[in-house]
Amino acid sequence: MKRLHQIVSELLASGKAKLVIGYEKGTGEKRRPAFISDANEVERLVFDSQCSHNLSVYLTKPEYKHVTEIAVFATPQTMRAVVRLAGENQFQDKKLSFIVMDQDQNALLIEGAEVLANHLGKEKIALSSAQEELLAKFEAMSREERFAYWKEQLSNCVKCYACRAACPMCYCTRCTVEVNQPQWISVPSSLQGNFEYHIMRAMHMAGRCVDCGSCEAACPLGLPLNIITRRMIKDIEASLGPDIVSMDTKSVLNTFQPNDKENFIR
Amino acid sequence: MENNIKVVAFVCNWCTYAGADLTGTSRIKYSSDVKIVRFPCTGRIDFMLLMKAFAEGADGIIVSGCHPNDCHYTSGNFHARRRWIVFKSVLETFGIDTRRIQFSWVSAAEGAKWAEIVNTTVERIKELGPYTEYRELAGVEAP
Amino acid sequence: MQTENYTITDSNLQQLLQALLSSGQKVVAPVRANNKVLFKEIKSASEVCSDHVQTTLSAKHLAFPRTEVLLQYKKTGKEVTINDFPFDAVPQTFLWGSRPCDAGGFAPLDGIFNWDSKDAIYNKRREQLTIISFSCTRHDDACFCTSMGGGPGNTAGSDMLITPAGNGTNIAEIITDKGKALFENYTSLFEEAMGADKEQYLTKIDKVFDTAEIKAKVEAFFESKVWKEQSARCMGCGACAYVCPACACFDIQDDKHGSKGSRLRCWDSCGFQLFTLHTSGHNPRETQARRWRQRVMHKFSYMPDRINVVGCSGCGRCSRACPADMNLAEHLEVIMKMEAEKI
Amino acid sequence: MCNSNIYMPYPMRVEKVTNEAPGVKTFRLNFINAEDAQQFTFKAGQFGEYSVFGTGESTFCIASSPTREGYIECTFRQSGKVTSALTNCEEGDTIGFRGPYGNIFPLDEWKGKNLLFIAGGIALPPMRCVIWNALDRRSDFKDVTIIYGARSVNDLVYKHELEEWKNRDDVKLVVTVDPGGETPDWKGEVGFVPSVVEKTAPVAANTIAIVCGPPVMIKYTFPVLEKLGFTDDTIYTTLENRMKCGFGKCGRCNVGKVYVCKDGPVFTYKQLKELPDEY
Repeated sequence: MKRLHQIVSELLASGKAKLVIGYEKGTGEKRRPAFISDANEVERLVFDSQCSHNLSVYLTKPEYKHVTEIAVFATPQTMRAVVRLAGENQFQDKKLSFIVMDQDQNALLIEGAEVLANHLGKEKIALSSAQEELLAKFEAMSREERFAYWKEQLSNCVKCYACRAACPMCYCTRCTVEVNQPQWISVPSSLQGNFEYHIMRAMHMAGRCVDCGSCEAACPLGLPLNIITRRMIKDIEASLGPDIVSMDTKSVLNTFQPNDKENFIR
Repeated sequence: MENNIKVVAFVCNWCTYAGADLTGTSRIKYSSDVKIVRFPCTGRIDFMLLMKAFAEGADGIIVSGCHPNDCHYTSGNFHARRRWIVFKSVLETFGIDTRRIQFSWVSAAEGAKWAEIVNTTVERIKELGPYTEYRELAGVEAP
Repeated sequence: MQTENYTITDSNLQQLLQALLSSGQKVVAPVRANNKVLFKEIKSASEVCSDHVQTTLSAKHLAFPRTEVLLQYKKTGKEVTINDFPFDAVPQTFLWGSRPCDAGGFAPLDGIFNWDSKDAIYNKRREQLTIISFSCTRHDDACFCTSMGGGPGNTAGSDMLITPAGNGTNIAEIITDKGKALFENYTSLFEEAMGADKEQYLTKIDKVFDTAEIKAKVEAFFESKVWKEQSARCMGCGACAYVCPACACFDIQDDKHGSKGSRLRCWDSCGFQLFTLHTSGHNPRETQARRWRQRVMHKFSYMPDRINVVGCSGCGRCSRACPADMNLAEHLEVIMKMEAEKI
Repeated sequence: MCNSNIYMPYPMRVEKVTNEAPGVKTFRLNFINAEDAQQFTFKAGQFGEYSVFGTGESTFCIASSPTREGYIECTFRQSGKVTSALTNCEEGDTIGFRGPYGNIFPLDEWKGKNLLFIAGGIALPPMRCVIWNALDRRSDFKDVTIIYGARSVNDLVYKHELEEWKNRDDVKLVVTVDPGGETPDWKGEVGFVPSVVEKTAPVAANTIAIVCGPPVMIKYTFPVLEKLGFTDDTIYTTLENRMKCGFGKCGRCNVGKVYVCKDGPVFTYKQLKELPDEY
C-alpha cells in the first residue's frame, strides 16, 4: 500500500495527474470508487483483490470528460475497457496514467493507454463458479425454456439503467432508449420494453463488450446479464474469429470479411 | 386464424425489390400475405426495425438484399451479414423464435427465387401460427 | 383508532395467511428470486420468505406501480374516445410481511399524491391496500430507521403489526380500521394479549441523527462542495430512486399501438441526466452533484416543508442497491458533522 | 372532483391553425363537451398540458385572454416529440388539454399603473394572454407599452396583432429584430431587446414590467430595468422548467423548494433572486 500511495503522491505532485480515480474502503467490507485530487488524501486509497468496480466508466462521464490528466486504478477488466475505449478514440485529448497490480500485488505505474495495451494479458475474464453453472444450465435449455427464463428474469427489471450506467462501453451522450422520434424502445417497463432494451443493449455491445461483468454486478435485481454478453461473445468468436482486445482491432460490426461464414441466409 | 398471419419483408431497393418487381412482371403468383418495405440497402436495416415489426404485429419477417459482392454500395450487405449473424445469436439467447425471420439474397434477376422465398416463409409462418407469444409481452399489468 | 393488542401463534398466523389466500384475496408477500427477495403476488403460503432483512424493492408499487395506465384512448378518424382509469377494477390487496419501514414509506407518498390536487388513482390503490407488517428482529448495517423517526417495531403506516415473540407466539397489534376489519374476520385465530413488552423482541438500531437537524444542516449547506464530493462516484442510474419506498418522481408517456393506446405513468428518477433537460438543450440540474443535492434536499428539506413528512423511512435500500456504494446514512452523517466554515 | 382522475384531459377540437413564423403555429381550441366549456375558467399566466393521443403531453401557456371566452389558444414552436406531432395536426383534429395550472399575473393589483411588456421570440405567447387581458379592461391601466423582439422579421409571431396594437392610440408598440434579421422594407427597430429597452427608456415610476423571453434576454434585460429605476418587486417574469404533471408531484420543475408548476410560473424578480441557480 505504501508503494501505491507513493506512486499516487508523485503523480499528483508532478501534475501528471490532476485527478486520481482509485478505490477506498466502503460500507462494511466493500471497496468503492474514490476520487482524489489532493495529495493529503492519498492515504484513503486502497487497491486489493476486493476492488472490482470498472473505473474506466468514469472517464467518459460528462463530469470528468474535461479533465485531461487522470490516473486510474486498473483491474484486468478495467484495462480491457480502457484499451477498447482508446481504440474507439475516446481518449484523444487525455493524458492517462494507470496503476495496476502485478502478480505479487505490487502497484505498478503505466503511462498511456498504448503502453497499457501492451501490458494486457490475452486470457479471458473468468466467471465465478456460480456463473459457470448458470451458463451451463442455460446452454442446455430449449428455445421455449430460454424465452420463459428471460420472461421470468425480465419481469423483475425496473429499467433503472444501472447496467447501462456501470458499463464502460455505454458512453453515448444520447442512448437509443432516450430517442423518442421515433420511439425505438417501449417506454413502460413492460416485458416487451424490457426485452427490447436488453436486446438493443446487447446488439450495441457486439464486438465491443469487454466482458468485465459490470452490468451484472450493478444490477440491483441480480439479473444474470453476463449470460447475454458471454453467449454473444462466444457466438461471435465461433463465426467471426477471436475477440481480441487491442487498440487497433476494429469491432466486429465495424468491419467485415467478404467470406464471412453463416448457414442461415438463403 | 392461421390465414391471418402477417409477414413483413425488408428488402433492398437495388436487388430484391427489383427482383420482386420481376416476379410480378413475369406473372409468377406468390403469397399475398407479405408486405414489402423498401430500403436503400440491407446495410440500412437496423435490427430495431425488426423488433418493432414483431411488436407491431408481424408474425414473420423476411430480410433480403443483393448477393455478396453485388451490393450497389459495395459493402452494405457484407456489413448486414455480420449484423444478422450477431443478431440471430442474441435473439436465440433471449429465446425469440428465429424461425420467424428469413434472411436471403435475391438479385434483380431472381423473380422466381423471390416467389419461392416468400411462399416457403409464409407457409412456415402459417405452420408456426401468429407470434402472439411475443406480442403478449406488451402492455401493462391490469390494476 | 386506539391500537389493540392480541397474541397469535405461529400456526394461527399461517392459518390467517392461508385463509386470505383461500378466500381468493390478492396477497403480496416477500418471495425469493435470484438470491434477492422481492414483493410478489403469492398463491400459496409456502412461497413466503421470512429469513431476510429487507426486500430489494420496496412495496410502493402496490399504490404506485412502476408503470400504470392512467387512461386509454381510441382514435376513429378525427374523433378520439377516452376511457377513464378503471377505478372499480383495483382489487383489494393484502401486503403481508412488510417491514415497519415499508409501511412508513407510504406516508411521504400519501403526502405527495394528496397535497393540492388529490390523485384519485393513487388513493384508490391505497384504499384497497391492507398492510400487515412484521417487526424487525434483525437488521444490517444499511438500516437507519430510528434516525428517521421510525423503528424496528414502529406501528405507523401498518394496519396490523406482528412482532415475533419467540416460542411460537407473536404479538399482534391492530392499528387501523382496516386492520380491525381483518381481525374481525378471523377473530378466532387471535388470543388475549400476553402483556409482554414488544421492545425486548426487537433488534436494536442506534439513532445517529435527527431529521430536524438534518433539515437545518442540508439547507445551510446548499452551496457546499460536499454534494460534488459525495456524488463523485455516482454513475447516474436510477437504482436508488427505484428501490426507495418514498421516491415518487414520475414520467407521463403515451404508448401507442395502431389507432389505440394508453397514457402511462412510469417511475422516473431525479438522478437521470435527462430528467430535467429542456427541449432547448438547457438543463437546470446539469451535473450529477446538482442531481444528488436535489435528491437529498427533496427528501430532507422540501418534503418536510411542503407536506410535513421526511421523504425517507431509513430502510437503507438505496445504500444496498447502489452500484457505486453511495451510502445515504453515511453521507448524512458527514453533513451532520460539517461545520459552517467547510462550505 | 376529489374522486376523479386528475390526468384526464379535456378533449379539444383544433378549430383554427395559424402559421405564425417558421415552425411556429397557433391553435384555436374548442371544447368538444359543452359542459367542459361551461365550467372551465382560467387567469392570465396559467398554463396547461396539451396532448396528442399516442404521442404524449407537452407543457405550454394558454396564449389567449381569459376575457375571450369559449375557446383557448396556444402557440408553440416545433421542437420536440409532442410539438412535432401537434405541428402535424390539422383543423378538426382532436387533441387533449388539461389545466389550467400554476399561478397568475396579478392584474388586479396592477390597477392604475403603467404596464411595460417586454418579450423576445417565442415568449410573446405567454405575454399575449396578459396583453389582451389588460387591453380588454384598458381603463384599469395607464400607459401600456409593448417591446417585442425576434431574431428576424420572419420570426415575429402574431403579425396581425402587432399591426393591430401599432394602430391603437392607447398602446405604444416597439418591435425590434436582431441585427441582420431585418428586411429592406423593415420600419421597426434593429437591435437586441435589452438595448432597445434602454433606448426607449420607459418611465419606471408607477410602472410594472413584465419580461418574457429566452434566458439570455432575461439575464441582460433585468439589469437595464434596474438601471432605469425599476425595483425588483415591480418586475415580473415566467419560468418554464420541464414539467410532466402540472401539480407538484412528478418532481421535475422545482427550483429549490419552489415548484414552478404550483408557486409559478409567474415570479417577480425579487422572488427569483431568492431562488438557487437551478432554472
